[in-house]
Amino acid sequence: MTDAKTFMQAPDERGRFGEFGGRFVPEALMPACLELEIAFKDAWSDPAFIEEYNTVLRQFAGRPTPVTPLLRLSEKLGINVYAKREDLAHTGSHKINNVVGQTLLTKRMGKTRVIAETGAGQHGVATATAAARLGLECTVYMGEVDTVRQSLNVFRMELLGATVVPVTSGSKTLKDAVNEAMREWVTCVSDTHYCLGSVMGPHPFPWMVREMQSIIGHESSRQLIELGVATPDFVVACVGGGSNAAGIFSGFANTSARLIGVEAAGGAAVKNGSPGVLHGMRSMLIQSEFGQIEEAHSISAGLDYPGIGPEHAYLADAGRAEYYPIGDEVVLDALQLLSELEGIIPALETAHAVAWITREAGKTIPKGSSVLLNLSGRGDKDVAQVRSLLRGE
Amino acid sequence: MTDAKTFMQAPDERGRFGEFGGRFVPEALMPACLELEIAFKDAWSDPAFIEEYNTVLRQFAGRPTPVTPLLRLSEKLGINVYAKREDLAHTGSHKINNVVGQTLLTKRMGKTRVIAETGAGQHGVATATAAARLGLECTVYMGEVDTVRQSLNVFRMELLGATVVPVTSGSKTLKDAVNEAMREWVTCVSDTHYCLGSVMGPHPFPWMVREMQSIIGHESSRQLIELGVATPDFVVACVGGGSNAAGIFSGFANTSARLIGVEAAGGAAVKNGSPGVLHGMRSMLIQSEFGQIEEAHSISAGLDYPGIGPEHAYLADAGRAEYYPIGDEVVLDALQLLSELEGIIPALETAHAVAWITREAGKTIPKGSSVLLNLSGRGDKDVAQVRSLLRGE
Amino acid sequence: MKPLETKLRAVRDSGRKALVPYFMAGLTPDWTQHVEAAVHAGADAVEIGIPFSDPMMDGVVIQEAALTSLARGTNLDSICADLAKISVDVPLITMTYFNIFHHYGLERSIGKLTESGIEGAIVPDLSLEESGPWHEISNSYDLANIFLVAPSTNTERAKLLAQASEGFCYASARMAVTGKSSDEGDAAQVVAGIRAGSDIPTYVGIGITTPKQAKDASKIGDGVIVGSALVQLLIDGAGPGKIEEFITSFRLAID
Amino acid sequence: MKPLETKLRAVRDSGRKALVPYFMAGLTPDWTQHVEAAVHAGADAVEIGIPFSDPMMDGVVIQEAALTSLARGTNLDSICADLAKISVDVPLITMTYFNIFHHYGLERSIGKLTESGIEGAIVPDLSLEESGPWHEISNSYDLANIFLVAPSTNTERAKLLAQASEGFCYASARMAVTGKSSDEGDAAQVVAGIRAGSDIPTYVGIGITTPKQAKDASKIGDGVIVGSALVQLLIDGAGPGKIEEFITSFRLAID
Ligand SMILES: Cc1ncc(COP(=O)(O)O)c(C=O)c1O
Ligand SMILES: Cc1ncc(COP(=O)(O)O)c(C=O)c1O
Repeated sequence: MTDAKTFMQAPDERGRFGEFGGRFVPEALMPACLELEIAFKDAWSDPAFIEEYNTVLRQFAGRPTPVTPLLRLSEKLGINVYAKREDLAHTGSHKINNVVGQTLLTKRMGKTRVIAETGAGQHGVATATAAARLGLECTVYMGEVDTVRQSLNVFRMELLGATVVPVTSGSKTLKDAVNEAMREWVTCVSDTHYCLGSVMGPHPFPWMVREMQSIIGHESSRQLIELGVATPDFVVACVGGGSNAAGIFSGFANTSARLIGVEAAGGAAVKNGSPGVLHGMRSMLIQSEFGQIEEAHSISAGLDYPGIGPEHAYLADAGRAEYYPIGDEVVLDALQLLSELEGIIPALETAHAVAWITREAGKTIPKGSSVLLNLSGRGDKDVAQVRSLLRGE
Repeated sequence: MTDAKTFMQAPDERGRFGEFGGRFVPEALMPACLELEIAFKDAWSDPAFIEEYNTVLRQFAGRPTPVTPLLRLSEKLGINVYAKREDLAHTGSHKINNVVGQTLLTKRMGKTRVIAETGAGQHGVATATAAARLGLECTVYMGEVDTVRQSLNVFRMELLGATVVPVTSGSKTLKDAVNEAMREWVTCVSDTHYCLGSVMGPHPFPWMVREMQSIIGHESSRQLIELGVATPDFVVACVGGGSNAAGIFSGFANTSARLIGVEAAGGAAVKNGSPGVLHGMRSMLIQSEFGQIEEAHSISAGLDYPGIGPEHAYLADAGRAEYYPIGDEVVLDALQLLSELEGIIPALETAHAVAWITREAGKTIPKGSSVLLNLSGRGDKDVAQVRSLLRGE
Repeated sequence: MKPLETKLRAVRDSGRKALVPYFMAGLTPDWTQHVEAAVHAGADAVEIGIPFSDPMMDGVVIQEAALTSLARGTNLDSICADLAKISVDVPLITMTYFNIFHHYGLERSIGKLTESGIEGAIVPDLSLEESGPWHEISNSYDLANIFLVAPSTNTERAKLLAQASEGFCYASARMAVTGKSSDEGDAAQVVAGIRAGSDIPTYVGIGITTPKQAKDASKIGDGVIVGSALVQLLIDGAGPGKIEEFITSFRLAID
Repeated sequence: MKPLETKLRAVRDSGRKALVPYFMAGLTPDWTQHVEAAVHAGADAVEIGIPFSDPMMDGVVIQEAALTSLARGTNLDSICADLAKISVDVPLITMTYFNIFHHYGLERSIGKLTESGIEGAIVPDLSLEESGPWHEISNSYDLANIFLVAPSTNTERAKLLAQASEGFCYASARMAVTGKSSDEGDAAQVVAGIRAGSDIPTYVGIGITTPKQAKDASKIGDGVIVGSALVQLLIDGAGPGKIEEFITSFRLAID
């Protein structure tokens, strides 16, 4: 930290984190964003709401998730790695934290329906899950390409009572699913909440989703102390939109820990992007010379996003967090390493963070350092793909 | 309960629960069974071992798993259903509890390798997982038919560093995988522990596995009290070999709760079986007029077993627990119901217990009763099969 | 008052309902001739869409047009070069998403647009709250800024948007993105909201695809905006003749 | 002393190494003739396998034989009926898994077996600890019980098993199930363990598939048991001639 600023507070009244964030949406959605901001602020300061949110996370979603000392990996790398086990949360990733909060908020706002975008299906399944629990109607927008690649997740959402709508515009993937969800939200905003899946979109989403994921960081910080680690030297998370990273960083933003976000090399918005406006926010984006948004490319669908949440853009700008790209080629090795040494098959997204730690141990990460890894999700969803890749199919 | 007997204590010195249990194995394995019995008794009364076991369950396997009040299902059925969420344990079912214990015991015995049988792959994946964590070598025997049906689980085990051996004898399914694991154990018993996956096999396995699963019952009983339920009226679990049932029953064996085990109709050893000897134990088995073991048939691979753990045979005999069959035809409905109402896609095995509760609510289960369901596993492993079945493929 | 508003007030003062067709810049090599044809047939102003990869406020028709234009290699520079070729006596207004200008640079964009004859801008994802810097620069270039007011906008907010709008205020007839629609819409309520805040000309758009719908809308507002129906025609290969015919049918309906 | 043991001690006392081949009952319709052929060629006793669906102690060859026999519809009744047809002057010993008898009824099984000329029983999954009830009944029928001793059995336990065995004690040459093997085995150690407990005849089996292996084993124990190699021959369709030839080769090797 270069100065005594405190990080990861609420954004300013326009929803800005430094120069990033804000609210760039069609007027039709402005009232909903304003309403949501008020509703969120109100709920988030209501002990009864917080109590219900925490109860559902505990009783339904399986929180707290443990922190696992990764003993064999640590020995191999000469550093001390601890994994925050979001893979053990209901539906298999951190995504459930956010949707539990947003669906409770939906009910509190008197809305009866949620819509969501999804890439590979993790956020869609999580949203369908939380919606089912509350009896909310649920429609999920998913790029047509992804509905084919991840047809089992489509079926999973349907089992949970959701309707999945294939999006045929643009590149037919996540970015277009967001566009389409926004377009649809315009038509049904009176009874429908848009349950956005990461720390992106217009204010108050980046802030709200970060707050709803901050439980990861708060739990971890307490759990590490129990394990004898007052402050870890590094906190490492993969970054698609950046919600799992924001969640875990929250617990350590104002400590001496170095915060590391790992992006897919084919979607490295901090390293290869520039400031721009997309999906309601000003942030770092991968874009062409004339401001057309480029498609991201990654082995992992969850990191296949050309932008990054605005607060991350700010943390990068302020020098508080560092963001590094990891290429597809080392991700499979990392997934195999963690599986074999620790008995945990991570999601491909998470494997990016593992790959960075593995590569940088003894380099950026000095020997003997303590490293907290956010194990954002389990790899079950990815095993078929990993098998094809390893077999060169 | 008909008298003041206490249930679910240790078996007698021959490993018998009433007339069931014992140790029917080739002499080559007797020393290993005797050694295991001594090692287990020793470990299980060693506070340091128990502490390590509990620590690994907490830090690695995600215990305690929560108890979730199933509000919407309860409302629909007119009873109060609570689910013990073993689906949230690492690797997706209760199987991890047992393998964590047995792999720690393996190390304590100075052995460096484990073997295991598996049907659909749940116990195999769990064993490979726990073995990876400790750096134990692991070989899993799996019926050839199952290796084809569940090829992704084969790959999962391989990712975890295990070797999967397809078993081509007999019906090429679970029963034969157990036979083959026993045969192989004969050849390598000096350095290898056979990590059996349920409350079956020769003494001390049924007792040891029940003890290692009893954490389910003990947690549940405490958690129900926190939820205001002193003693549930019913405790319901599906039964393949019977480990998840034994685990949850342990917490309530000496209370007024009715204990219900739900078997697959095509493998209903209590209802349709007779006493017999298989896989090292005397228990209830489905067998022909001349004592040939019949193949079980179930929509769910994990219940596809022609026997039942000996302690269950005893509990049935003593009238302490009741065992009912559920046919394939209502299992899919139950799976869909729980998914839609509660946002939890259960394993097909678990769906048998849900189906029984759904069918008996207002009948065997009086309106207003409190029912504890052991939600033994998640359905992710089953969605492809469920999709095929629902689409009539 | 910016030149655009002076001109559009004049149209209204003349008792004429304004007809504003939308074209996607660069959709075809001869797109500028389509603009001219429309003006020839009676358009009072023309909206020029600049294609963006992620048009959040647009339905399938305009999405497709944007991708087609981009695939032809268009960009802000090439479009401005094309604009210079258009010779019409009605104002040109651009419509696109904020990132195009944000990335090109605000002052550089506004300079380039106004230099190319653009008098107004509709940037649907540039909310009132975020429009400060853009507004400031456009003031020094006399570029008018047009805001949309939606059925979801409350009266207080509608007033603010009406007052911030220059040239005209865009009344969104329904909660929808651009494209076909068959419902009645909420134009009357939206226009009333705008008029409670300002006497600026108020044009109704979003989902107006038939002369009948245009006629109804023109009774509510001071003009109508026709987008997707026209763009669909162009996608289907319409030439200047067909465009004149299309515009004429709308012209007749609202006159 | 049960009749089986008297007979087998007499074989040993005559200075002859015992040769005990194993047949799967019911493998072929003419299986009883195979038994007779083996005796003709010099077998001193015959093991009669009763097929079981889940033969935990058997390798692939005997597994296959069991399934083939079962597929032919054999059962304890039909096998006992077949046994009555066998006319040989050496003892017959049955080998199968406990569930066959448990299900049929212990007393009923033993009555039936002895009535059909069976003098001894090997039940590999009936551990010493579980054998009480079976032993008790077999005593009143003069059926001898044969236990296996394995390389993993410690000396104390080997003594108990040797003492509990009747007829002969089965020394498992290696930690393996029935079938082929190429290693040396641990027969010497196992046999020594048995002899420390009892002077009962001790036969070596498990994995003896060649005359050479039989010769080596016969130097250690009082006899050898040959199973899978013979059963494989039968699966491959061998008739009485081939069987005599096979048995003769073993006979010559151990004499
Ligand atoms: C397991 C996992 N990790 C990470 C991500 C990336 O999202 P975020 O950056 O918002 O955490 C995803 C998205 O699907 C995911 O499934
Ligand atoms: C989820 C689940 N439940 C239940 C079972 C049945 O085993 P048991 O009866 O030992 O609990 C299995 C076995 O694979 C399982 O995967």
